[in-house]
Amino acid sequence: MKYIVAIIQPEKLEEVQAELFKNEIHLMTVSQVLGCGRQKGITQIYRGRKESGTLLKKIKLEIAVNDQFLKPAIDAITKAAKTGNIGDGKIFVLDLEECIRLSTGETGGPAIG
Amino acid sequence: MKYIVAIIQPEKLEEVQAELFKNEIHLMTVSQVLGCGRQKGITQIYRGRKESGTLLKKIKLEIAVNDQFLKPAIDAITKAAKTGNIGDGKIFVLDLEECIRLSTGETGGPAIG
Amino acid sequence: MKYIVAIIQPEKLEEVQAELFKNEIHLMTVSQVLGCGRQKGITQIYRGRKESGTLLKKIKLEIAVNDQFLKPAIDAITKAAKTGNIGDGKIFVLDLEECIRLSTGETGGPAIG
Amino acid sequence: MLGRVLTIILGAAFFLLAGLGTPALAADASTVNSGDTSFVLMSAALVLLMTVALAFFYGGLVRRKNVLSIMMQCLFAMGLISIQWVLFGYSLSFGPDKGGIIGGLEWVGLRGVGQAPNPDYAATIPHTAFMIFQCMFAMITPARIIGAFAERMKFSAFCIFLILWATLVYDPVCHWVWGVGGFIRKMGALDFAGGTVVHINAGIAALVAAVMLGKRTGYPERAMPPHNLPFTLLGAGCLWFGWFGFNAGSALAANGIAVSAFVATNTAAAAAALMWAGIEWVHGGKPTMLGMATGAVAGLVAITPAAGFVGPVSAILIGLSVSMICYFFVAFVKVKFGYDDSLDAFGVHGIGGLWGALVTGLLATKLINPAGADGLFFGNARQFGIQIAGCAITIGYSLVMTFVILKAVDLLVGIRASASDEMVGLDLTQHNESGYTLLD
Amino acid sequence: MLGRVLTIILGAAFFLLAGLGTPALAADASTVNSGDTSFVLMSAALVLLMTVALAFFYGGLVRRKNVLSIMMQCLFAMGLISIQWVLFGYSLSFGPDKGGIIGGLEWVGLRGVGQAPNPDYAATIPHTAFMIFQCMFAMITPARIIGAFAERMKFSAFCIFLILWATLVYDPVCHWVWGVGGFIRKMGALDFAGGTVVHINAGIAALVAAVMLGKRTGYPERAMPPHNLPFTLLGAGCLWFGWFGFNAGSALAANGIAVSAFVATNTAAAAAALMWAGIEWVHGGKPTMLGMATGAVAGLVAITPAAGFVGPVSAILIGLSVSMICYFFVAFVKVKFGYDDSLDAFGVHGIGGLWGALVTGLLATKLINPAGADGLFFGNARQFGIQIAGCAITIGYSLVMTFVILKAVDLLVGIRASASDEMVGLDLTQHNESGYTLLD
Amino acid sequence: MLGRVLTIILGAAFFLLAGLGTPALAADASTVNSGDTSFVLMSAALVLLMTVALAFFYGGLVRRKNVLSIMMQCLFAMGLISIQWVLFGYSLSFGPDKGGIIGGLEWVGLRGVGQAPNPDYAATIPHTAFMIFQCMFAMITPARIIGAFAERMKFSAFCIFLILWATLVYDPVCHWVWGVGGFIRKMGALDFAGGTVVHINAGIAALVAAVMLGKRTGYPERAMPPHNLPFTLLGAGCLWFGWFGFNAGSALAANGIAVSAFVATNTAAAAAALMWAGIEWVHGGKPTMLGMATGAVAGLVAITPAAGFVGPVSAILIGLSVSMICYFFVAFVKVKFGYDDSLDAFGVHGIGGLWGALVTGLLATKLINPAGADGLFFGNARQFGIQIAGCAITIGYSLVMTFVILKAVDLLVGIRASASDEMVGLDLTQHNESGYTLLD
Ligand SMILES: Nc1ncnc2c1ncn2[C@@H]1O[C@H](COP(=O)(O)OP(=O)(O)O)[C@@H](O)[C@H]1O
Ligand SMILES: Nc1ncnc2c1ncn2[C@@H]1O[C@H](COP(=O)(O)OP(=O)(O)O)[C@@H](O)[C@H]1O
Ligand SMILES: Nc1ncnc2c1ncn2[C@@H]1O[C@H](COP(=O)(O)OP(=O)(O)O)[C@@H](O)[C@H]1O
Repeated sequence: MKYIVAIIQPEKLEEVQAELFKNEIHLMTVSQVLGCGRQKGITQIYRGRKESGTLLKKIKLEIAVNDQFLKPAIDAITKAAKTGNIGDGKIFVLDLEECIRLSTGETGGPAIG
Repeated sequence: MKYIVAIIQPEKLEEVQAELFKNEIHLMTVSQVLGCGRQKGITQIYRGRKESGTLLKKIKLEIAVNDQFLKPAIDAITKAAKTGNIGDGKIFVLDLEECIRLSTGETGGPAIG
Repeated sequence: MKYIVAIIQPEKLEEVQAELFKNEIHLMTVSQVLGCGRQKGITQIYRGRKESGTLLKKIKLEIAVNDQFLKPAIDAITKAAKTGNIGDGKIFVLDLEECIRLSTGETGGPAIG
Repeated sequence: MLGRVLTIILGAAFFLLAGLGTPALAADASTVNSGDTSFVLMSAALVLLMTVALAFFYGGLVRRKNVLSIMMQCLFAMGLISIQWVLFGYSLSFGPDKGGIIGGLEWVGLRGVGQAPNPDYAATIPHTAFMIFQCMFAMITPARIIGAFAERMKFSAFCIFLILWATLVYDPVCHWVWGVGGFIRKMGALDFAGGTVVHINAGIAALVAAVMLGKRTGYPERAMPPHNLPFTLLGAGCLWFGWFGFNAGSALAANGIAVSAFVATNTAAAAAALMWAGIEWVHGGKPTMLGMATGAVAGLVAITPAAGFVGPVSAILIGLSVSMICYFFVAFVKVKFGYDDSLDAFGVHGIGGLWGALVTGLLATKLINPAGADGLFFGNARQFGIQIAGCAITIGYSLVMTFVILKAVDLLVGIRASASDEMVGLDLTQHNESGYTLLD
Repeated sequence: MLGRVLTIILGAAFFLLAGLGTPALAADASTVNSGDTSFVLMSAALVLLMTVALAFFYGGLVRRKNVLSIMMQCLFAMGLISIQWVLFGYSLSFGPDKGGIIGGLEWVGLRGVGQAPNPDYAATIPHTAFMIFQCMFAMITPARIIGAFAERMKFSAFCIFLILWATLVYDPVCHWVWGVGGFIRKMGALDFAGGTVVHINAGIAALVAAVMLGKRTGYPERAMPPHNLPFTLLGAGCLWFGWFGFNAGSALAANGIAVSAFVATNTAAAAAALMWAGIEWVHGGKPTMLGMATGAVAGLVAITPAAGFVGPVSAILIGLSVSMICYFFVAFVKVKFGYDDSLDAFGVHGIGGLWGALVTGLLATKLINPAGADGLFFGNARQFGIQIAGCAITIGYSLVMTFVILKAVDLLVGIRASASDEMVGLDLTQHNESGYTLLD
Repeated sequence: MLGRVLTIILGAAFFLLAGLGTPALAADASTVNSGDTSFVLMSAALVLLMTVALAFFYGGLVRRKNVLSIMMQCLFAMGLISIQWVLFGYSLSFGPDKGGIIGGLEWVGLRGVGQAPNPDYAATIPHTAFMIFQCMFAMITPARIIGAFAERMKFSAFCIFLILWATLVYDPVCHWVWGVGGFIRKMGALDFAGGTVVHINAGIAALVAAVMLGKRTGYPERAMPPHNLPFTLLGAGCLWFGWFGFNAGSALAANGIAVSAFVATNTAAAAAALMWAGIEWVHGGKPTMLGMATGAVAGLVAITPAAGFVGPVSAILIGLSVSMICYFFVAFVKVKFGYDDSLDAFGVHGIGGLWGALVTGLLATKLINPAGADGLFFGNARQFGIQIAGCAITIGYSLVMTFVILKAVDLLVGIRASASDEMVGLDLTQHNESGYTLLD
């Protein structure tokens, strides 16, 4: 089992979700984060005072998958989120040791999907 | 050492915390996330335009524990968060390699609690 | 490759970032979280009704690094975020299996930086 | 579907046009005073703003997931009561008296309510100006009740409750106290701007509703802190602002009484706000913004029946005392009895209004308003008795009728939202929308 | 740099001072009525508040990243038009007539516009009071258009568009309809408070702008829910409040007509709000807060031209009907034709204003306002024809001129923000600031 | 505990009632003008709203964790000063003159201040109307200072500072400039609506406070962006709206001077808003919403002393120039000298007010207001000298007294919140509440 963390552009959320759904990946957790990356932040000015920002709004997806869904998931995210420009985002893959579904008590692979 | 990520219903936060405290687990990090799961989102309508939502508010807990606390933590969360209905949430367990307490510089097991 | 999760005081974000930049660590993901720790929350009172809070605002940094950057990263965060008081925060290190840069399709070490 | 509705409505409208649409001729301008008319119209506008302000005062106090449901209920009251008032509410309240109990239907659809003044109510402004000023009162009164059943009432039930309560409770009580021939008015009860009619009336209804609907799931164990206190301040600030229209406007002319009511209003609000903060400082440890805002509203409520009858020093006294009483109800009595008056509609409006009505019987003086009466402290014990009687009658009637109406509505459609709707929040489940975006 | 600017401005100012700064002597107080003056000044203040309210009504509807751009545009309109009006806008609109088409430049810089009343426009208040009341109308009219091109227009383009549109579209149309000698006024068209001048005019400009700018990226596939609906209610509530100044104030005196307009305004808003909620309940499943707020605004728009000419029952009819029509445009016509009138400036203001202007020709009656005219339903079919003609002329002119102006601005600086600016949001890219902090 | 407090308060209240509570008899109605009274009461209501507006103008600019502390301070000023004014502040400010320095205690508790006009101040409205209008000024003046010590002052220290400053600084200066017999008034200084009394006075106090409290931790290295700019616009918009009451209301009658002040107010605000945006466009790259809002407020500040004495073209000049000056102070002088005037209370209110008071000595003209005086540009150099003298005296007095008061308060309870309280935020540490929920 793998735990995928993907950082994408906010505009791409709906497309990424749609693409994942097509690949039978329906479950995920979404949150708003701020990215500090190669894409530079935008300077803000308040009453003449400049504040150079380093952070830009991004969306973070967390998706736990069984191993056979890892590649489809990565492909789906890449397909939907990639524009080829700086700022598109990244995917991180971590190993997942255990997964428990609270409502049923199922564990492991069956609990993920 | 393990790194537990738990997704629960917002209403259950206080009960889960209380149950964890009972089991001597006092430290955790909490954040608000949006879950896309088996529980379906609610359609919103703005001036006649429907927008079918897939996301629902959830709470995410991150808890780093020493190995002997893994089971108590999982049991506590399950006990407090489980209603048996769809949407109750999930627990994910990842392996934690290192932990450092900034204020003292302690590392490993002692730094966790 | 390692996946660092650091919880710090909100006031320290800019200093931590600056220190990381000095150590050539430029990429990270930032989010706002609530910490339940040894530092106690503050009781709130609404129309005579007390609500004892257990949560305090914290900042969470997620930084994926190649192995040789792990120590510099930890040192940089510690240097900037440590005051020696309760509440300074913690660093968690997880193993990172794979990293993919969406814009180029690069994977592994080169995708991280 | 839409087409059918359209046809029905147009048909109905033309029927109405034929039946009712012969408005009075333009006024004999000589009797209309432009200063007074300007004052009353602007006051009416201010009172309208109060209902919007209430939406924010209450809206800021609920949880994020229910903010729109509060605002929607306020807005719906603005819409529905405006129409009810024009069609028949005004006639029931102020129309030609029927046995001291209710106004007749002679003024239905505002027939005969024209630009000429009606000296029974206000001799120097168009009758329609008096009518629309009163309309704003009819609108905000039921809106105050919303605070008691926040976060758990079905919207459909609210709509039915609203029209029934306005017609069966507000209109009669309004007639009794303010209508020419109304029996409480004839008793000689003083109610300058609505302590009985508005605050006690709504406050008691709030208590009944809170008890009948039951507690919110998780109350009182679970924390339910206000989601946006700046909104609550916005509401309180605009209420304070609008209350000048409510109280000073009730003089129905820009004269010395209006000024006196204006001064009393400001002074009582200020004293009550300070007192609430002071109590918190002594009792709870820290003075809070919400406390001061609550105190200010309590002061405004309490001064309402007294505004045109008391001087500034009495206003201070009223302000100081009402905060003590309301704080006691909100922080102790509510907890003790365990009802969930979610936003303290009873604790602040009901109790504050009751205290204001009683204290009017103590502190009113003809030195301020020769058309009023002296209270107990100015040598007229009888007035205090009259005030008690007026309050008691209103409390009894509002209590019984609100109970009956809510029971009926419950049988009809059910008053309480389902547990799962309550958990997800009323915004999404009752209105298919949400107050704020989460990922944007 | 700053020094140079300073010098130029001071120089220019003193030139102006010498050239224009000889204001009229203080008024002969005897003709000025204090009640009327009080009423018109307070009404002017209320109308100013409406532009702020609009900033919130619209601002709550856009995405978080564009909220300031909306607010900035409203604020900029307040600033620029206030100055334009004083310098030459008022003179073009209301100055001595030139062939029925435009006002002359005699009143440039308010020369000759003093504290004495101008009986052509308002006999009982200082001429300057009439001027500043009208200034607020000139300010809010172009602000309404903002809703059509929200979230994608370059700010520099907006600025140029604004001054050109105000001068080349608003001022002439205002003269035609309200200026002494204006040709639509001479035709006998009724427009109590600005249905043609304000709403149709701005609504058509909105449609043209929406079409010319093209859709927002991602529209209509991607969800773009309102980021802060409480702000939208705040806007709607303050619009309702301010609209009393807009409509009742247009009587220019605190008299029976003002009261009548006030009542009609409140009634129509209420009826329209209810109707919109009703349609949603029947058609969409649930009544929404946004729906009621939208309905209220539609009702206010539609009653504007009719306010001083109709009774309350007609006002109900106007309110009910306008919601049906606007809902139809917003939920069906817009979708069908696929233009991105982002915040429904055309669908609500344009269509609502058009319906209001037409319905005035049906329901106006001299029973309410002897200085007005009877409409079709009161036996005067001619009036309906006149109203149609007035609307048609305004639509045609606004359509053509808005097109020409936008084309010109597009050639000059480009009207549409770059795709990447649109993606990041106009707040950061056009104004270097953001509405809310993210980590605080 | 509560019981004891109650007893003490009731006891005190009855003592007061006996001692002071004999209000003047109802006015001889013949001298009261309803139009003027309506105007002044509504203006007073508008000025009250300004303090609420200020809470949002300032509140939006601070960090999320301190928003309530700002709002609480504004609300506390509303409460405390309302009571102080009625009890003795009004008497000190406007009561029978003692040597040109202070008003006597004859009017303590409003004894002798009744419904009859006091022709010394306003001949056509009840004396109490004048009193309550001035009360609103007394309330908002210290509230302006809050911007200077935002995010770091202890609340208890604020409370003590507030009452001392109001009594020892505001009341005397108010008497000097506006009280009959006040020595600056006798010098012939012009201050239409409070440039010296309100803005310079508060602005200088702000500077002193900013310097004495020291910088916020992390200033200026750390970014502290405004947490909610829409709130700031809401504040600015309502300030603009309310300022019509402030300035036009200062005519104390709905006459030509009031209209003139109204026009000047709107025009100056607009010109200043545009100018600020223009400077940013030229200097900083992009015009900002916050910049325009700040400019509008600066324009309103600067026109305040001049409002009833200048024509619209002068108003434009005042607006344009004040933005240049204030921008310079805010963006350069503050940075250069390094004091932390957190929300620019000195940079905008102090400097803007100073410029306004001086420019009144240049541009005032009897053509607008025969009861005023001509300024330097209208041939009367002496007036400019008088204005300088008035400003200098106010600056000196406010500077010294504010210093003394703050020193005293610091010795008493300490003025600065502890470092850890500042870090956690004043909302939680001073008031045990937080503005917004985090998990809801
Ligand atoms: N090493 C990293 N650790 C954590 N987050 C990262 C890392 N690299 C990138 N990110 C996240 O991904 C986002 C996109 O990265 P960026 O460098 O802007 O674009 P890209 O690499 O796709 O061209 C960043 O804003 C940040 O949130
Ligand atoms: N495979 C997954 N990866 C990431 N998050 C998940 C996954 N499965 C579930 N979740 C999270 O858990 C929440 C609850 O899941 P859901 O399917 O609604 O309920 P349950 O499985 O408890 O019946 C989801 O909203 C989502 O946030
Ligand atoms: N075991 C843990 N699991 C998850 N988060 C933790 C854990 N321990 C600490 N944290 C996070 O770190 C923050 C700081 O911890 P705290 O105990 O307050 O201070 P410190 O340990 O630095 O003295 C907490 O608020 C919490 O967010």
